[in-house]
Amino acid sequence: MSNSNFTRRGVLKTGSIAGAGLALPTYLSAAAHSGFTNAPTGDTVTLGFNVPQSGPYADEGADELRAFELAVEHLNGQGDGGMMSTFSSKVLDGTGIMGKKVDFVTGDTQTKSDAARASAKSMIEKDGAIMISGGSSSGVAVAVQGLCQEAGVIFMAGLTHSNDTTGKDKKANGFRHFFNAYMSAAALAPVLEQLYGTDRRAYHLTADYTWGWTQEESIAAATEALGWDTVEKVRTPLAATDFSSYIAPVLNSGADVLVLNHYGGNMVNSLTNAVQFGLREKQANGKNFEIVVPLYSELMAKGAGRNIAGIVGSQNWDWKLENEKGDRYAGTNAFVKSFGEKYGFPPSQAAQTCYAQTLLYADAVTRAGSFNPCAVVEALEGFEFDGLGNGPTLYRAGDHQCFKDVVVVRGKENPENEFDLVEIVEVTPTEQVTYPVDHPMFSGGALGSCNPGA
Amino acid sequence: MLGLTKKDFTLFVVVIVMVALAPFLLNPFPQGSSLAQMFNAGYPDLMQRFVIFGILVIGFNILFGLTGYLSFGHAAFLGVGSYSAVWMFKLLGMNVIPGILLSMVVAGIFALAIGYVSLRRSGIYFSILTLAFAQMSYNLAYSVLGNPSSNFNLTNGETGLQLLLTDPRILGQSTTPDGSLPVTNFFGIAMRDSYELRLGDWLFTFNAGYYLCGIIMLISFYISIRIFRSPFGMMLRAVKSNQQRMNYTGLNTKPYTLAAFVISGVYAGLAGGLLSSMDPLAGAERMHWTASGEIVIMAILGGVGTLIGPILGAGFNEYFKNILSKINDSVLHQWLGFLPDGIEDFLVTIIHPFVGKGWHLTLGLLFMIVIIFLPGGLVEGGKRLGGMITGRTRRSAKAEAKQRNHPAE
Amino acid sequence: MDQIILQFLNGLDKGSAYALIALGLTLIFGTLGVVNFAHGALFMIGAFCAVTVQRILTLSTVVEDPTKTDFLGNPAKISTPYVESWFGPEMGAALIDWSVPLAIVFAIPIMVALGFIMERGLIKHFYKRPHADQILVTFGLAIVLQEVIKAFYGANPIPTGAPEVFRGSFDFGVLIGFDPNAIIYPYWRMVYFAFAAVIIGAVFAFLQFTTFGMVVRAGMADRETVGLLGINIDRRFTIMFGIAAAVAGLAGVMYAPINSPNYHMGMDFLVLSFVVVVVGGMGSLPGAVLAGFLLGILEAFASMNEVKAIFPGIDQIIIYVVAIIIILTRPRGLMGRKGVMEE
Amino acid sequence: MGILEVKNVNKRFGGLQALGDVNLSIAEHSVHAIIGPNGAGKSTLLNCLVGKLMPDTGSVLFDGQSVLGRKPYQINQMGISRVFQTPEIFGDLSVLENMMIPCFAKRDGSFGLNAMTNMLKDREIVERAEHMLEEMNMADKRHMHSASLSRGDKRRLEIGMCLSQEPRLLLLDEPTAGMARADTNNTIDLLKQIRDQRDITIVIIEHDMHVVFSLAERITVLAQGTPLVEDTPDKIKGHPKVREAYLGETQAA
Repeated sequence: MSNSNFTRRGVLKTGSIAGAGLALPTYLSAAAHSGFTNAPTGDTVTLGFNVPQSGPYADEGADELRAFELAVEHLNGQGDGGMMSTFSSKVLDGTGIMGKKVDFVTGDTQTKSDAARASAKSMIEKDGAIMISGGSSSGVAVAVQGLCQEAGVIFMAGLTHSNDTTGKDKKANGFRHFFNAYMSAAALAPVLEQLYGTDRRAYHLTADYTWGWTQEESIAAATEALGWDTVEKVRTPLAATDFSSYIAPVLNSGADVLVLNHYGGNMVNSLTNAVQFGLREKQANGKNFEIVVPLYSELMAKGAGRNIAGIVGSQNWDWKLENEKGDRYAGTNAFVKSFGEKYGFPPSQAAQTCYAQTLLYADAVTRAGSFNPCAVVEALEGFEFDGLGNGPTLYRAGDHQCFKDVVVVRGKENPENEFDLVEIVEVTPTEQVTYPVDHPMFSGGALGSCNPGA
Repeated sequence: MLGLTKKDFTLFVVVIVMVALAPFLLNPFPQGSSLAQMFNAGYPDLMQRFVIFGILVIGFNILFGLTGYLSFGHAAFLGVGSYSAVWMFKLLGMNVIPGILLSMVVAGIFALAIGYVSLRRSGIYFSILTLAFAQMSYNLAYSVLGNPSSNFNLTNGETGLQLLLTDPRILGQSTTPDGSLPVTNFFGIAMRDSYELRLGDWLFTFNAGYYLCGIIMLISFYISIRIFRSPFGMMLRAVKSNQQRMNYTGLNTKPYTLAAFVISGVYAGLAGGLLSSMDPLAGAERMHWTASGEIVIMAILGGVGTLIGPILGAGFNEYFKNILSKINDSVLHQWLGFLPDGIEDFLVTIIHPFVGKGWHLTLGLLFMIVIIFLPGGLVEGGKRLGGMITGRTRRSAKAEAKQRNHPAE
Repeated sequence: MDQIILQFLNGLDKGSAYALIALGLTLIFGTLGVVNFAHGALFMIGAFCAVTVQRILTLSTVVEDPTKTDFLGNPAKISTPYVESWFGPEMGAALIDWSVPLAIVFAIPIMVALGFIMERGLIKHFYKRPHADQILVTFGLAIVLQEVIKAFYGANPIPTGAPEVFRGSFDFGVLIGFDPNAIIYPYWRMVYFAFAAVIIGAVFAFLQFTTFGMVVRAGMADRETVGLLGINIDRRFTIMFGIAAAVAGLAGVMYAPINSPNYHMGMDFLVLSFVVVVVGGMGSLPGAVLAGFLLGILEAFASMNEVKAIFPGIDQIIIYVVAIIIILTRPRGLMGRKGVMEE
Repeated sequence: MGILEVKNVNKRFGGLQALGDVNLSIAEHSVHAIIGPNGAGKSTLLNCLVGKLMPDTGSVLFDGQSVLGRKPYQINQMGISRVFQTPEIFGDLSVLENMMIPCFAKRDGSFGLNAMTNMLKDREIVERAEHMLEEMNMADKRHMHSASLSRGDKRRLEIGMCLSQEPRLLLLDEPTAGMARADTNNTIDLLKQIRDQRDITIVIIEHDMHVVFSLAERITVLAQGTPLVEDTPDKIKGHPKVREAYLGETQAA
């Protein structure tokens, strides 16, 4: 671990100017650089990885950070190259990005919009980061995306699932690889129909904030399209830790499915409470009572322990994908191998999305031949690629959202080990989860034009 | 001078010089050096935070330091101020002045209402009342008042209130000609404009927004000195000292405490307005009780009831918060690279839990150390240090510390 | 009607947790005059005692199983808990199943010791310091404690199940003439309520009927006088701190199956429990218990759809609204004494 | 018509009749002492005069105006100052600041948002406070932290603070309680000096008969919440009922 690959971009930049002597006043804004914010001038380029390091999502953030470090290693030609070898675009050659060695800085979002923006700002202003990535909440993603748009750097979103990130809050400088609530709903609907039929009555418990609302809206719309009734939509406070008073009335409400639009600690607690109340063993309307958690991560499954068994949800990616569903999902095993060998356990979907985003950025820069955000945006818009573990994928130009297959999973009844908590039920193909750019759930915003800063 | 005593004036000048030269003082290491990466704090965002939180704590100190009323919900005013300013940028235009003014007015009205109710009780009952009001504001801002799909989206919930290309901005433009959001400015000077100065290996950044905040902070600081030295300030200290005697001396304590509460609320609103002016997004988290707690921490860290304490406390807290959280293992390896590999790895393992994701731990330990060993906060630490240098005995410094309720420098 | 009974039960359960934490806080405040912001952290550490006992019981021997492979293609590892190899699979599995109740035995000495260390090492230096300093130093301690836990156990919640026999729920409704499934209640929550009642009862009985308790009560009322009688009140107060820590810790141990423990659960409870203590009246033990149950029940009622339809978002703020109303109408909370913490 | 007229004041606490039909008339420029055994209602009566307690029935007129229903600070502004049993001063403030506060209260009223002037530049107030300190023989202690004063000095300071407001009525609640003999004598001298030099009415509640008889011009004896007798000190000394109810006990003890 003593390989210090750390040379600040400033060293050479300064060195070259130091000869000129003293005071060389310039406005940071204008053309002193190549016309865009933080243009790398030395032989390194700095990326900013802004992940939750404290607070409830710290473990997820740690996994994202591992993926980022791995991606940087691979870009710089160390390690086994991971998904670079399976990636359909072949311009990355392990010499950094366009010959510049990749450096990175890290920061803590604390899963708070304010703190995340402050952290991203310091990366941009102090460390000269030219791209910001990471995060594990939609509020943070939207806030940081807005900042990057204003500052003129690229934002490659990490884990953010709200429709708004590429919907009403989309930005020209921001890109999302992760899927969203609409896609979750569209992917889940056929599976739910197949598993639970078309005559169901759903009761929604929804975390009372932006992401919860968009997911509730998406799932309710998708299940109602199947013919399900929505009995009730109940909002629960974000700060709630004990959901008993929300869970208790469910069974007597006439519902036979409980949809938990909760994430993180909220989901772990509400699911635990629901199982405690014995909902899964009950009968309602002559059917088995079921619980659905539209989005959950490996870490949440771990937190919920055996309560997750049999619970259906959706994921952006799963580490078993290539083994079970064939080489349409090539790249998965390569990534799992290099991640697993370095850290000793398989990567989470958050790690995969962060790794892919870093590679996609590096690739776009290389293809564009410039670090200029506008060139990068152009290179990413409408980019079709494969081999990053999700199958053929499109970065749609209209909203900077990736379109790819969505994995529907179910908690395993008897997990063999602590990494093997979910099983893949189905992979819903891209076509079924694609929606028009102007879909009502995504309307209300505009990409605007790319901002190179300067 | 300026209506200040010589001692106060000297202090004020020192603070002016510090604020003016902060871009130099906070960047002691040459750019690109390994120490610079972490310890240099002279970049716009952090410098702005230093002075903005300085304002916030200066205001809090007028309430807590002088009257002894411990508000545990002061972050609510910061949040309210932030939202007000962003609304001004959305509706009116991007000049920061209307935003800042509105944030002060709205925070003042909030403080008047909350203070009027809360000041009916004292001690911990007062603290819990303010806490309750602030938590209510936070919870409502996060959920009910921030639903984008409702007609009454005041706060935009989790994401925070942000500028949109579709905002009216009746006195300005909704979008710039190239299709982006306009930036906050002070009569044409963009808040994010900076002037960079290179001196050899050193790079110094002079940011317009920082200097605006700095000037406002100096004005706030000046007003706070005047308040401390005024009859009003003395009355506030008298409230803290003996309310019974106040009442039987023909003085009505309620308007005094309420005035102090409103003044400190306006300060907090101003700080919120400035935060939004520097970065036009207002998140609900800045109203959370931990944010209020942080204000208390900064005040006590610096030295309650002292003039300079709030600035020191705010600086200390913000600095360590920002610096510690950004140190990761590769940075540590870089610092310790000169050591033999074994020792280097060992030291990195030791330090690792205290930096990066462990920054809370270090900050918690620092709080404890300061509170345990410096009951008067950093100001007392400075005095003891000064005492040691000038050869005064520690005892006299301690004796002085006992009187720390006096407004000291 | 069934909804009301149901939410009343929920409220009792929420209230048990609030009351237990508030009881410990009040013990510390009433005896030592210290506002202990680290009390939530003690609750959290209690919950992690349960986690730790579960971890210890599931410590395993690891052998490689060549017939299976793990995710990297290496031979899979089969782990067998030591307790299963020592006590046989059935007994071992039972021990693991009962790890939470077992943890009580371990938690008591650990929490008492932790309480002693905290009081002797830190808190006692703060008796004469302003309340704000006490709050700050204990708040710092709370951060340190939770970060230490985070460093060892991570930020993710750790599932800690109740014994098999207490899983699932009981149908109360049928018992009192409602439709099936109208009023269901999990067994473990009933256990928790009963446990809380026993602890609260034990603390009151201890203070009421033992000489030690009498001295402590006298000390709570008038510390100086009792000190003048030549009774070493300090040592007794140290012990009270240990007891308060144990109460918080036990509340945490038993809470672990209700919600998977995580490192910040103490902070989640901290503000609420302070509101409870103040609503109950600073320094009043019955007040703390009463307020704990009152707020728990009101919180449960506020989360009913019927109530939320009238007051949107009321469940977000009910605790604070009630706290404000009570503090304004009853200046010293429900049962507070005059002059305590009013300066 | 006295400066303070107490008419038919009754006050009950639960089942206890603390004050029963108290009638009292304090003549202007007199020193009037109220004495009585413990629990006689002296403090309750005093608290009714200054607005801390509200009598159940009856009236309290100061200079013809009712004080009932007014807050303590309003009553003080009418011209009534109170000295407490244990000196109530602003312990965190310096002696000079302590003295300045009543001067501000006298000049600026019960509230002034006088936040931008330097208090030490307010010549009028500072001079007045300094003058008062000199009168109290405390000028050399003006920069001391008032909490560190001796008990006797605290008492002097408190009295000085009250006097600096130029009250028309000064209420003293056991001003020498807990004092050493020397301090008590000093306080008596101080009060005598005030009585002789100032245009003021003094009401003193006192246990110490030495103090009462050295100062008072009239004495009211209170027992079980009711005035037993009111007269001049000489008459009181010889009054059989008083001896029986009160003084006898004291002498025996």
